[in-house]
Amino acid sequence: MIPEQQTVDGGDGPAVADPQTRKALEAILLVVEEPVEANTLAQVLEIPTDEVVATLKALRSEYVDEGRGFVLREVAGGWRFYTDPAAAVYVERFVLHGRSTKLSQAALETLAIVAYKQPVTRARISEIRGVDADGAVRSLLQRGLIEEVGREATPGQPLLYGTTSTFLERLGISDVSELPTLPELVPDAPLPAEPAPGGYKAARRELDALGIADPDPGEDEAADQ
Amino acid sequence: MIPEQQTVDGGDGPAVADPQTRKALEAILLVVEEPVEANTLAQVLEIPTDEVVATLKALRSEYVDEGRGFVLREVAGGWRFYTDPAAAVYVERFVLHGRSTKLSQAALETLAIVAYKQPVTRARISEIRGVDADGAVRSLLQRGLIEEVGREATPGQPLLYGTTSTFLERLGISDVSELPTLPELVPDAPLPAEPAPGGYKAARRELDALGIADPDPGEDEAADQ
Amino acid sequence: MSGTYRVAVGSFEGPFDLLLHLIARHKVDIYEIPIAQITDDYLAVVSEMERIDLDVTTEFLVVAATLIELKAARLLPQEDEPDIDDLAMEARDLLYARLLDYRMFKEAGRYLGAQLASLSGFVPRAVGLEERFIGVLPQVQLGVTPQRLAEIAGQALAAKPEPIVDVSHLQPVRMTVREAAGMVVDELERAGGSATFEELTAGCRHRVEVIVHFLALLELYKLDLVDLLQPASFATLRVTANPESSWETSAFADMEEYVAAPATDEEVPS
Repeated sequence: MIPEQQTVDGGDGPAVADPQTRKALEAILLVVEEPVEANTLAQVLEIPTDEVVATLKALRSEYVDEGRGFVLREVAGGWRFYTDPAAAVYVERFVLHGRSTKLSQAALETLAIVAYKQPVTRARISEIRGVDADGAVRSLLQRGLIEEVGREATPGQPLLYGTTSTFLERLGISDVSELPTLPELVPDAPLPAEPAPGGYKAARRELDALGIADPDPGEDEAADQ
Repeated sequence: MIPEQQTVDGGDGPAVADPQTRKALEAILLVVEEPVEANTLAQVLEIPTDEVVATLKALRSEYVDEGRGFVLREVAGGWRFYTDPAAAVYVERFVLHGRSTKLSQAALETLAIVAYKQPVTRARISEIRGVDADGAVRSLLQRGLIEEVGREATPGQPLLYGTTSTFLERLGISDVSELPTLPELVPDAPLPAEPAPGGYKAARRELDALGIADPDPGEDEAADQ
Repeated sequence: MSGTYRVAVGSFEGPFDLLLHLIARHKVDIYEIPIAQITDDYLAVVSEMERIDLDVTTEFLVVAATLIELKAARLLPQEDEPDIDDLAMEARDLLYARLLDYRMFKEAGRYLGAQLASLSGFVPRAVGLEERFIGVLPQVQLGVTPQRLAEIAGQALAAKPEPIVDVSHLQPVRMTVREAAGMVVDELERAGGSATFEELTAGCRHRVEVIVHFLALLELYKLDLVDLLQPASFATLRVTANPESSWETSAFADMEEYVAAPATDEEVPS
């Protein structure tokens, strides 16, 4: 069984797929999360859609012929990589391997933000958390605790996320309106006013006592004697 | 260019990779979101780790030989699919996260300090750089290159920062110990002559004793982590 | 001062970055900083920064102070003044030490940047599970009550935008000239109107504090609030409150707001 890599099967479109086109298509399809239309790919590669489709079809049969663990599929008008169903049993085993039934701290925090800020974008969640939230969002999506609820009407139209009915169920409430109000936020303490003359030493002593003005806590004893 | 599908190249490990193993590994690697250890894969597939590693290596060279748009890399202690850099110009169009936006000099210096001095406090970073490091630290946290790893056992309990596995992944290494040592990085550093007058050495020794100075530039930096 | 060339202001990551740049311009080894020239160049750049209202951080000024100290020590008659000499030497050594450290990490940062750039073409696949496997996942336990979830949300939303007040990074001594002036006035009043500089700075734990006190004295002198008396070079400096002056705080408001943060944790040499 020798794959006919050099010839495009299907017979429609150009006879030979350009190696650069193949490479570009495989690379793009590796990173996309949603199926991509052949049209879109054609625009990015600046080649005719025909050629894109022909190359994708060629790749599709190549993977089958070579017995790869992934397949290329055309769904919902777009193309995407999927795992080969023949390997599903291994993938399932892997997915279950060491998988905790508890949410990670990051996921829990992200869930709390989505619950109280929904609908909310991934970028906004990252901003609030101060760390990249992609992993946590993906994991919550997979657990069915949050879902896509639309797109924001801003450039790029980022996806908006909200909580699901599964989330309500697990939390034991029937509507998000039943979520407790957010605890009183601790306001940032205002900076102390500049002390008047006469009060400087006292202020310094206070700061010292708080350990704020101490340059190296490790030197405390030595410096204070 | 006919792929030698039936033979494992690379030559190390079992001579022929089991087609099922190949398929299973490719399928599993398609769903992972971080590098997976060969060990884990071996447990899931219930085969020896050797065999997993040999098959992965075979797949890795196969993809290269076939001019695929994806590559298999062993980084941060595990294996994962990546796009071939040759297709980067197209891939960038589909990857949102400003991965391509370069880190500022401030962020890079801060990253270097965290990488070589971890775990390290923000105050210590500021001290070495001579400027406030808050912005740089925030940006690195946001990009997932560094993370909080604990608190220093000193008054005020400042947060300690360290590098993440994402950092290792992006640098293509498996461990921070693989980073070149600091002295190796200093350009044409003729080992400096004894600094002229003054008690430079003595001062350094004093500082070292206080634990606030770096080891002498002539020493191996990575060693004291 | 630095008439021969101009340095692009604002393109420096910090005082050490600037210092390294200046040293490179003079084509000298890091160990042979021509203090006088470098100091002038450095001050020229820093003053330019101030003029274009860049956020000149305290460290720039601290390094400037150290450089001035070094330059001053060179210009002073080389008499038997071991104190001054030692002080200058120590300052110089600390400056070198910090420069060397900084240079190493700057290089390391450059290396990391190059590595990251050369590997940026490897984009990892990070696509979630296919629909079919999601059903396989075990039911996840939230493990929290609604109340606890609210608390977590509250914390997450409250902590930003400024991260938790991390006392650690406030640790450098921060003392403004105005503050120091206030302390000098306090001390003078307590001492009955006259005191030596040593007495005024007895409470200072860091050299930078002493420097700030000195700057404060100059400001007070300029405002005609104190008289300074020093019978000879290196003799004791006596500070006397001007009896005709009233201690109006408003006068202090005009003082320039230098904020001192010590470059290192060195203690005042006794």
